Order: sequence, then structure tokens, then C-alpha cells
Amino acid sequence: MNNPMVWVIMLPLLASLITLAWPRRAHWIGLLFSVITLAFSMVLVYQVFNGGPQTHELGNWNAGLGIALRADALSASLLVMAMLVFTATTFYADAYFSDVNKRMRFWPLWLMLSTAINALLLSGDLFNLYVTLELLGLSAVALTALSDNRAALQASIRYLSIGLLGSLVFLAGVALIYTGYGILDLELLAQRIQAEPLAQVALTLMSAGLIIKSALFPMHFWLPAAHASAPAPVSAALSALVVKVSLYIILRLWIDVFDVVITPASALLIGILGAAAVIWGSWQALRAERLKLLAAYSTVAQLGYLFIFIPLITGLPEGQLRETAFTALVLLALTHGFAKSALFLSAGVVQHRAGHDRIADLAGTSRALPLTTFIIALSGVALIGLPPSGSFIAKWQLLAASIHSAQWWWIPVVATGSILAAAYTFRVLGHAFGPGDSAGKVLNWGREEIPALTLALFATVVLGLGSAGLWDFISNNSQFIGG
Amino acid sequence: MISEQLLFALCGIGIFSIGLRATLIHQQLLSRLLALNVCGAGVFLIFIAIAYRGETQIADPVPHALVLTGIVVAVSAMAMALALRHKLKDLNDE
Amino acid sequence: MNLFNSLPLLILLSSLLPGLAIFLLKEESHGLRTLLNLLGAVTKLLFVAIMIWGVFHERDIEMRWALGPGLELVLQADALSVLFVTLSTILWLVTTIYAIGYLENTPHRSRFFGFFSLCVTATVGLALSGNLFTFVIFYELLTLATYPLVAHKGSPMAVRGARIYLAYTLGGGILLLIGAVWLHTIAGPIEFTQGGLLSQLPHLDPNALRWIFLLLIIGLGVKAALFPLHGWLPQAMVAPAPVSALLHAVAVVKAGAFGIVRVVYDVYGVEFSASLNLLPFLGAMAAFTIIYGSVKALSQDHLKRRLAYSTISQVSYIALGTAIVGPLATIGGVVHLVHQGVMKITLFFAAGNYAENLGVHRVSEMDGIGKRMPATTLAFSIAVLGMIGIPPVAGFISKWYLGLGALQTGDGIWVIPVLLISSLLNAAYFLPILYRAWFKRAVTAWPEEKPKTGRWEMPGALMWPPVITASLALIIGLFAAAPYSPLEWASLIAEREY
Amino acid sequence: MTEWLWLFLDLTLILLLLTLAWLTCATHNNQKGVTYFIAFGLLLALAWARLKAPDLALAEAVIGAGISGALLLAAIKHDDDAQSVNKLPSIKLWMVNLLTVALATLMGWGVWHGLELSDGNRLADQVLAQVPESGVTNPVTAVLLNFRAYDTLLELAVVLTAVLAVLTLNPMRKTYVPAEPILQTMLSWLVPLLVVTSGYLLWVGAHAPGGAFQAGALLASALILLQLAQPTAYQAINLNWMRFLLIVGIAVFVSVGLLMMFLNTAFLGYSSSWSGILILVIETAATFSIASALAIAYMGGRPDGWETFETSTSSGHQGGKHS
Repeated sequence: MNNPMVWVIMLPLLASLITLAWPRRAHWIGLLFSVITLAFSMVLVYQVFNGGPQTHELGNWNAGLGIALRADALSASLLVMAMLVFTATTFYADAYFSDVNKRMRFWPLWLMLSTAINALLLSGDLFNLYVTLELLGLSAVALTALSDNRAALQASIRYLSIGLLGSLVFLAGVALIYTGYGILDLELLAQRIQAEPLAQVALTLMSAGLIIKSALFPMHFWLPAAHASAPAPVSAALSALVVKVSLYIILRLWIDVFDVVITPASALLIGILGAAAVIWGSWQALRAERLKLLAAYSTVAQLGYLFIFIPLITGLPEGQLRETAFTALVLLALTHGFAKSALFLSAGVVQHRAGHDRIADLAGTSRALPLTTFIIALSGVALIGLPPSGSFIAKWQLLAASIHSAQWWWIPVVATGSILAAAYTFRVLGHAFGPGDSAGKVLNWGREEIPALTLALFATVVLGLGSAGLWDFISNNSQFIGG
Repeated sequence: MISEQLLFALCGIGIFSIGLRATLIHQQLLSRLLALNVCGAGVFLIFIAIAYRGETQIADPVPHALVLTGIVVAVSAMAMALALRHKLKDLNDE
Repeated sequence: MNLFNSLPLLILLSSLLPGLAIFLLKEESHGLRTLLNLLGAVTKLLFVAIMIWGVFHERDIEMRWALGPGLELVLQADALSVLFVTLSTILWLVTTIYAIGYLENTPHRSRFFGFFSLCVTATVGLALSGNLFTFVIFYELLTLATYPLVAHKGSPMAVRGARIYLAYTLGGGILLLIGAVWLHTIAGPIEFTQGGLLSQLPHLDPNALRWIFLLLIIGLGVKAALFPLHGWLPQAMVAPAPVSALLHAVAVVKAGAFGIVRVVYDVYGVEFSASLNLLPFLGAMAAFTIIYGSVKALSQDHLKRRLAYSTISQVSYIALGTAIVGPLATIGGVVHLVHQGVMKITLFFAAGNYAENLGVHRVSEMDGIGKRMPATTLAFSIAVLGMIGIPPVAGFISKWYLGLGALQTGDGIWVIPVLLISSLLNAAYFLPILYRAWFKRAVTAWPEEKPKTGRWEMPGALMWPPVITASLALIIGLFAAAPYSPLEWASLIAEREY
Repeated sequence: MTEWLWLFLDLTLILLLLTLAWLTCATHNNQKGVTYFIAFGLLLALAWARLKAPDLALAEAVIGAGISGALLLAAIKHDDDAQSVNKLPSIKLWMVNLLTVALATLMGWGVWHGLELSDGNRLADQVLAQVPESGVTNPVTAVLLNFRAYDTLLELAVVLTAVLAVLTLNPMRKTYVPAEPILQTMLSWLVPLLVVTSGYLLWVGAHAPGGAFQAGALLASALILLQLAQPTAYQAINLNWMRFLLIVGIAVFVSVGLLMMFLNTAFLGYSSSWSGILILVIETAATFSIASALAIAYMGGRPDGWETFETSTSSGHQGGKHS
């Protein structure tokens, strides 16, 4: 029982098998296992908090020969976020699928997705990362295809081929690394790596593959269709978690393993792509005609902010400033995960009730679905970066880091992005406030609205007011920051 | 020994590039799928080329195992892509 | 934690918790909603009374909650915050009563009163903020909480007005944020310090400080409706009358003015600001806004719009007082924070009553309204006289001290003509209203007259609030020298700042 | 002299590989593309053999060319011949060309530099030294099922995921014509042979080229051939058995892993005296799962009755209220 890292991967995997073998009880198994997995992820955070980064060498072979599972503050906090989002979405999904067969198809794949996410976050090995990426990609595509209409299928086919391309390019980078260093383990690699051509080429390839997968501008073109056409709980997981874990690998590579290889120019380049994503994604979100499409484009923009952090973090001297900027990055990623999943879940409720999610026809939503409207507003607050959400504090630190590292040009980007985010959020709310026929109770679809509300509150209140805890956690237990 | 490694690794890069180019160019799923598999084969060839350690020594077994895994993953992905294609055709026919 | 240190939190919770509870209430449970509203308002008043006593006796009232390295939520009470808190608490109570009457039998009251309470929570939080970071948080929260109030009616007009409001305030919010972050990076946590924090810190780049000051003042100036950032205020007039009252007198506009006072006095320090040559800029902006608002008000026939431009003009007196170095001007500016609030809220209550009871929205429709609604019109008249600056109503005191302050400095002599012209303009756009109301005869029927139900000219919940606030304006003018009066308190503030 | 001969042969092989890769990618005709692809796969198997990777040669022949080829051929069987080809605008085409050439140059530089950098051993010596501890003597099997067994476990999960997608997407294809009698006779010989070979490969994998994946693929081809001969044969299969076969590989793998974690603290940390037998148990279970998975993939969907609720959608689950 002493290895929560093993359990958080194996429990959803086992649950996936059981739901396949015993479809009639699938929802109970899914709920039970995700709650237990969540508990284990919290145990893991507790262990990291008290004992520092954790390692589990699989098969008792030392890392290098075998594969190690690793958890530090970054992966552990993302893991807990992922499990919270996943568990809440699981409760939501239990109520969401009205078609019995669809529900039966959903569970094994859904739990497989959780397996993939958890395995990816805890992986300490380059090739193992490739396998988890493929597991993640395939289960995500299969889930997207669950809403079986033409648009969804076309989107998922595109999603699949793009995903495969991304992982192959990543794998090509891994091949180069193995050629030069004969190492696949990340920690050993970090000790050996030098700023030499091989490492640069390999990093370029791996980053290119991951950029495709995490939909960084201009590789974002596949994301909106896929995320908008999937069933709501799946969209929530795709936007909040799936793209974010690819981003996690990029961070792991750029800030931890390959940090000696990074040149200011390359960091600046990735930051510029991030800035373009912020502006472009927000602009497209503002022009989107459907709520889910808006949410999907907003994901493109929000991921952009995370990339802007890379030139800032690498541009700051090691020490407290750098640590602060890094923690702000994590805080922003966590907040976005919670907020975006809440937004997609609410969009699902709206879609169920109205039969559509066209923004222009949302009039009366605030009367018929007051709580859902409130949740949309809360997630919007977090996406804009207004207090009391966690992203407010993160953006404060982002601006501070821009000033500290004398990279003032990110400031107008952040300001424009925030204004655009406010515009698209309040565009939805403005329509929702319009006159409508029926007035509903505060709580209408409890089994869908309460999970969404929980997530939205995590994004706004919990991460906003409790962010100091994250600072303690990250600064004490991160492998990278401060050398 | 180096020369064989380099030769086959460069061949792998060539195959990878051919596949990559075709993946980016083709619009149609099946052609794209073939291209992706060619692309993957190129990466596998790089792995196996550098695993080769001459006639006299046993080759490095780690890349062999990785590529075996990669082949199985590739065939799984292909099965899935073809199933998606089939479903889409059914929907289009309706 | 002793009682005094938890006071700020208690004051926040006394409106936050009822607000959250009201959201969950059914539309029909009027009784419970009213009870929660009033309970919250009265409890808050009680806590504020304790706080006044505490601040006067220089007790330490402060609580802190860390949010990250260098970022702390600080709630504290000093003389300035107490002044603002007291103002908002009292006016909130009155406005709540008014709103209960005003919104009777309209839909979505739970939502309305929920956000109403959140709005006051944000205002009070802003007043009690102990550092710039906390101030920025509550400043943004205030924007968020007022948006649904402005959009409350749900009509295309209302939604449009709310959108314009939002565009201005969020834009300003971002500039404020950038300024605050910048200041934070060069000077560390910006605790509000009497006499000014920055003046005590050596080795700061004066040019950077000037730019930051500009960012902060523009960010705050949006809410304070300084020209040319005032465009949202006339648009936001679509909101229900109690919301307009709150926006103009207590919450939004006041928050901007309060922020300017905080930045000049407690962040930069007034003398340090002067040494950086920042104050002439602020003073010019304020003086221009004063004249501009008055001129614009002249041509408005719509009553609420005329009042809106009057607000634009009047609030800038506060900024003007801040821009003049010297304790007397400080007193004038700070005390106007209270005086303008009390008088302007009366005007909006009265305007709401005219619209609600008779359907009168325009000045040209007001002929003879004094006979039909004497109590409301009397209250309106008192407030108008105060606005012009006629003794003994409170407004006179503010203008008097501003004038004295300007004379005291010497180089602020240019303020005198501004004051004179603005008073004349005030008279020019206000007195005709009084003339029509009292001396002209009603020619036609009122646009939409409601049948008279009780013994008063209209329901008591609507009639009494303006009467109460007008009396208040009279009392604080008459008894300006009494202990605990706003003037005395403003003098205390000035004393502690210099 | 032999060196030159080898070089000549190598260059020929490389040239052929590149040509077939190009042909596969260049054609817009699906039939041709698939044919080239299968040929490319077989040639690749030759390359693996040349580079002393017999395990891979076997796997490529059976899986890469065999099963993939079968899947592709089944998929394009009902395609229309006329295919609309959208030509890319030439500016975009040139950008793609430029990108590919640039990337290839970069990679070539990287590999060249990498080969200089490396001592040529990489993990090989470390692994080969530990093979005796692993319970098997075939080093590739040792890596796959012991040192990096976790990769293999996740790989089985990938296979299962793909099969789940196939099962959720389509019903089984039902358009087969019964085979000719002559083929029937041939199959009655071939199928048992394939099954026996598969068992042999599984067993021999411990010390010689072979193992679960190759064995599973062979078993799958036996099943596919059976299907070709007797299209109705699947109806006889109990669906619960099919579920069991699909999950048994991972189930056994995880169970062994967890059991070992209780005994030896590390997940999949075999007790060394037992490792040989444990690996065989895992491989056997995995063979069944892979075989059934690949067979289902070939069938293209779920058999009748796979979704137990297919007829009675009114089954009382609370979520039904939205419909």
C-alpha cells in the first residue's frame, strides 16, 4: 500500500477492465474507483510535501535499465488537479449519457483516459512517455468519436492523425537522444545533457511533436473542432487535462531536463508563439457562434499564457523570483484546468436544456438555469484572470516577472488577452441575461450542476485564497527550480 | 561499424522525411495513414540502426524492444483509424 | 485573534453571508429576504460603530492572509477607511429599504439583492484594504458585482449599458493592475501608510514613479469618472434607481475617488507627489472635469442623465481636494466624499420616486411636481441646495474648505475661479428644476400616475429614504463641528496625514 | 572484398526501402498504396534481419506487413475507384518540402553528432549483464517483460483501447462470401499449423526470437482465416469469453505486478527464482488478448449482442431524464 504512484495508475486501469467485463455496474465502478484514485493522489501529494520528490523503480531495476515512476511538486499538483477534475466529471458523466449503450461504451474508455493521464504525469522515462502519449491520444480520440455524428467523426479522424504525427515526431527526438546519450531516464539524462547540437536537434523534434499535441499556435487548428464536438464530459477532460499534460512534458523538458540547452532565442520564440495563441485564440473565441466552440478557442488562448512563462522563467536568475514565476505558471495551469472543465460541463447542461449551444440564442438562460449561468460566470472570471480566482494571482506574477526580467513586451499581450477574455465571457453572459420564458429553480440538474460548481469554486475561491499553500509546496519540493 | 549505423540511420531519416512530407500533403485519410506508418518505420529504422553493433556483437536489445512496442502501437492506431473511417463512410452513405 | 482584529472580516461577512443566502432563496420568500437584508445591514452598522470607537482610540485593527510571496490580503482600519465604511454602511441600509420598496412585485429579486449585498461587500472591502494588492482585488470584485445590477432589467438597453460599463471599468482595472504590479516590483508590498509609503523609500526612479502614477490615476479615474474616462456613467443610467443611487453615491464612483485619495496620500504621500510634480496634472484633470460635467449637465433634459453629469462634476471635487497640498484642502476633499454621497443619493432616490410614482423622467415634465409629491421634492430641494453649496447644507462645508485650502497654499489660487464657476453652473442647471417643481403649475396629466394607496404621497419604503438622507445632509452641515461629525473626522485624517 | 560486397548489398536494400517508401506515399490510388506498403513492410523485415534484429523481423512480417496489410485490404475492399484528389497550392507544397528537407538535414546532423558522441554501447552492456537475472535468456524478451515490462503493460492497454474504439464504433462486417471448397481444405490444414506455430513462438520467446506479440499475431491470423472459411463461426463464440480474452492479458499482468509489489516492494519486481515462470504466465495471457484484439480489429466491429442493452434502451438508469 506504500506506493500511491502505482495505485493511481493501476486503479483506473483495473476499473477500465472491470467496467468492460461487467457493463451493467459500470457507473458504480467508475465512481468508486475514481474516488479511491483521488484519495491516493492526495496521499501522494502528502508524501511529496513531507518527503520531497518520490521515486518508484519499477521491477526493482535501477532507473536507466528499468523505468522509474517519479513525482515532484509539479507532477503531484497536476495529478491532484487532474483527479479532482476527473472525479467531478465522472459524477457528471454518470448523469449525462442518456443512451444506455453509449454509457456502456463510455466507461472503459473514460477510465483508460484517466490511466493515461496519471501514467504520463508520473512517467520518468522518455520512451515510456511516448507510450503514455499514444494511450492518451487513442483513448481521447475514441471518446471524442462517442458523439457519433459526422462532424465529431471528422474531427476525431483529424485529431487521431495529428496526434499520431505528434507522437512520431516526439519519438524521433527520443531516438536521437538514445543515439547520443544511450539514456532514456529523464533524471539521468538531465545530469548528462550538454548544450550541444544533438541535444538541440532532439529537443526541437520533441518540442515540435508536443507542440502539435498541446495545440500551441499555429498548431492549434485541430483543437476547436475536436473539443467542441465531443460529448461535454469528454470535452471537459480534453480541454482541461489532455492538452495540459502534453504541455507538462514540454515544461519538464524545457525547464528541468534540457535547461542547459535552452537559449534565450528559443525561449523567446516559444513565448512569441504563446503570445500569438493568446491573441488569436481569444479573438476566435470572441467570434465563435457556439458556446463549446468558444470554450475550445479559449483553451488555445489560455495555453498560450503558459508558454509565455517559459521565456520569463528562463530569463530570471535562479532564486526566489524564478521560483515565484514558476509557481505562478503551475497556479495558472491548475486554475485553467478547473475553470475550463466547469465551463464545458455547464455548456453541456445548456445544450441539454436548450437543445443547442448557439450563443446568440441563449436569451433567458439566466432565468431558466441560474446556477449554470453562475458557474459560467465563475469560470469566466477565472479565464479573464479576475480576483478572487487563482489566475488573478498568476497573472499578477506573470506581469511582475515580465517587469523583473525586463521583458515588458508581454504586458500588452496579457492586457489584450484579458480584455478579449472579458469580452467573450460577458458576451455569453449578456445573451444569457436576455429575456426568456420560464423561470427555473436555482438548482435544476443537481447531478450535473453540482460537479460543475465544485470545479468552478476550486478555480475561483480555493485556488485564489489558498494559493499560498501552493507556493510552499512548489518551492520546497520542486526538482528544478534553483538548480 | 559506424558506417553501417550511419547508413541505415540516414536511410531511416529519409524514410521518416518521405512519410512526414506525405502526411502533411495528403488530405485523404488512407493515404495519410500509410504515410504515417512509413514515417513511423523511419523512426524505427533509426533505432535499429544504432542498435547494431557489428557482426560479432549482439545488438543492443533495448531499441529492439522499443521498436517492437512501437510496431504494436502503430498497428493498434491503424486499426482504430480504419474503424473511424468505416464509420464515417457509413454515415456518409446514409 | 481579538475582537478588533477580526472586525474587518466580520464587517465583510455581515453582508457577504446574507448575500449568498439570498441567492438561494425562492423568489416568493419576501419576508425572509427582507429580514436577511436588514439583519445584515444592521449588524454591519453595529460592527462599524465598534470600529469607529477603536480607530478613534488608535486601537490596532488589522488582519492578514498570505496568498503568495509578497502578496498579502490585508484588511485594516484607519481613519480614512472608517469614514468610507461608515458612509457606505449607512447608505446601504437606507438604499436597501428603498430597493425593497422600489422592486416590489418585479422578477429576480433574489438575484438582485444577492448582488446588491456582494456589491456592498466589495465596497467595504475596498475601504478596508490595507495595501494596494488588496485594493486592486476588491476594485475588480466591485466591477463584477455591479455588472449584473446594471444589466438587471435584461433589456437590450440594459445589457448594452452594462457592456459599456464593463468595457470601461475592466480596461481601467487592467491599467490599475499593471501600475500596481510595476510599483510592487520596484518597491515591494505597497502597504497604505499614513504620510505616504514611497516618500520613505529612497533610491526609486522618479520617472518610473511618474509613469506608475499615471497608470494608477487613469485606472482609478475610470471609476471616478474623470474626463475623458467618464463615458460609461451616463450609459449606466439604465439601471434601476437604487442601483444608480448606489453607483453614484456609495460604490463605484466613490471607490475611484477613494482610490485616488489613497494613492496620493497613503502610497506616494502628498508632499512627495507634489515634489514629483504630479499634482498639477491631477488638479488640472479634476478642475476640467468639474467644469465639463457641469456644462454637459446644463443641456440634459433627462433628469437621471443630468444627475449623472452632475456626479461627474461633483466627484472631481474630491480629486481636486487631493491635488492641493495642505491640510485644509485635504479636509475639504475628504469630507466631500461623505457629503456628496449623502446629497447625491437623495437626488437619485427622488428621481426614482418621480419615475416610479408618476412616470416623470424628464425635467420638462416636472412642472408643479412639488405639490403632488411634497416630501420627495423637499428632500430633493435640500440636496440641490447642498450641491450648489448654499449653507447650511453639507455641500457648503466642502466647498468652503476647498477654497480655504486653495488660498492657504498660494499657488493653488486658480482653484477659486473653478469653484465659483462650477457653483454658478450648478445653480444654473439645478435651480430651474426647483423653480418648475415648486412654482410652475402642472399643465397636463402625469405620464404614468400610480393610484395613491396609503396616507403618504407614495409607499413609505420609497418616501422615507430620501427624507432621511436629506435630513442627514442638513444635520451634518449644521452640526459640522460636533464630535464624530464627518468634518471632525476629516480633520483627524488630515492631521494624521501631515 | 566481402566488406565491399556488404556495402553494395546494404546500399541496394536502402535504395529499395527508400523507393518503396516513396511509392507508397506518392500514389493516390489506395489499392496500389496498400500493395506498396505491404511490400515495404516485407522489405523492412529484411532490413531488421540484416541489422541483427530477428525478433523484429518476425514481428514486422507478421504484424507490420501481415496484420496491417490484412486490415488495410479489408478496409479498401469496398472503396470506390474514383478518388478525388485535392491538390495543395504550390506555395504550401513548397513550404512542406522546405520544412521536410530542413528537418531531415537537422536530424542527419543530429544523428551524425550523436554517433560521434556515443561510446556505441549505450544500454547494451548494462542490459546484457543483467539478462541472466531476468528469468529468460532472450535479451529482447528480458527487456520487454522484465526490465521495461511496464512499457509492455501500457502497450497492452493501447491495444485494448484501440479495440474498444473498434467495438464502440461499428457493428461487425457481415459481407463475406463463403470461401471456395479448395480454400476450405487448405485452411483446415493451415489453421492448426498456425495455432501450433503460435504456441511454439510463445514458448521459444524466452530464449530465442519470438514472444507474445508475434505469437498473438499468428493466433489472430489463424482466427481471421477461420473467419474467412466460416463466416458464421463467430456466432458460436460466447461473448463473455470474448470479454475475458480481451482483458485477461492486462488483468494477469497487473495482478502479477501488484502481487510482486506486496512481496518485493516494487511493482512488477519479480522474485528472481520465479521470474521465468511469471513471464511465461504473463506472456500466455497477453497472447490471448492480442490475438483476440487483432481478430476483432479485422472483423471491424462488435459482434451481435455485444451491447447487452441494445434492444432494451428503457433500462432504468437515472440519467435517462434528458433524452
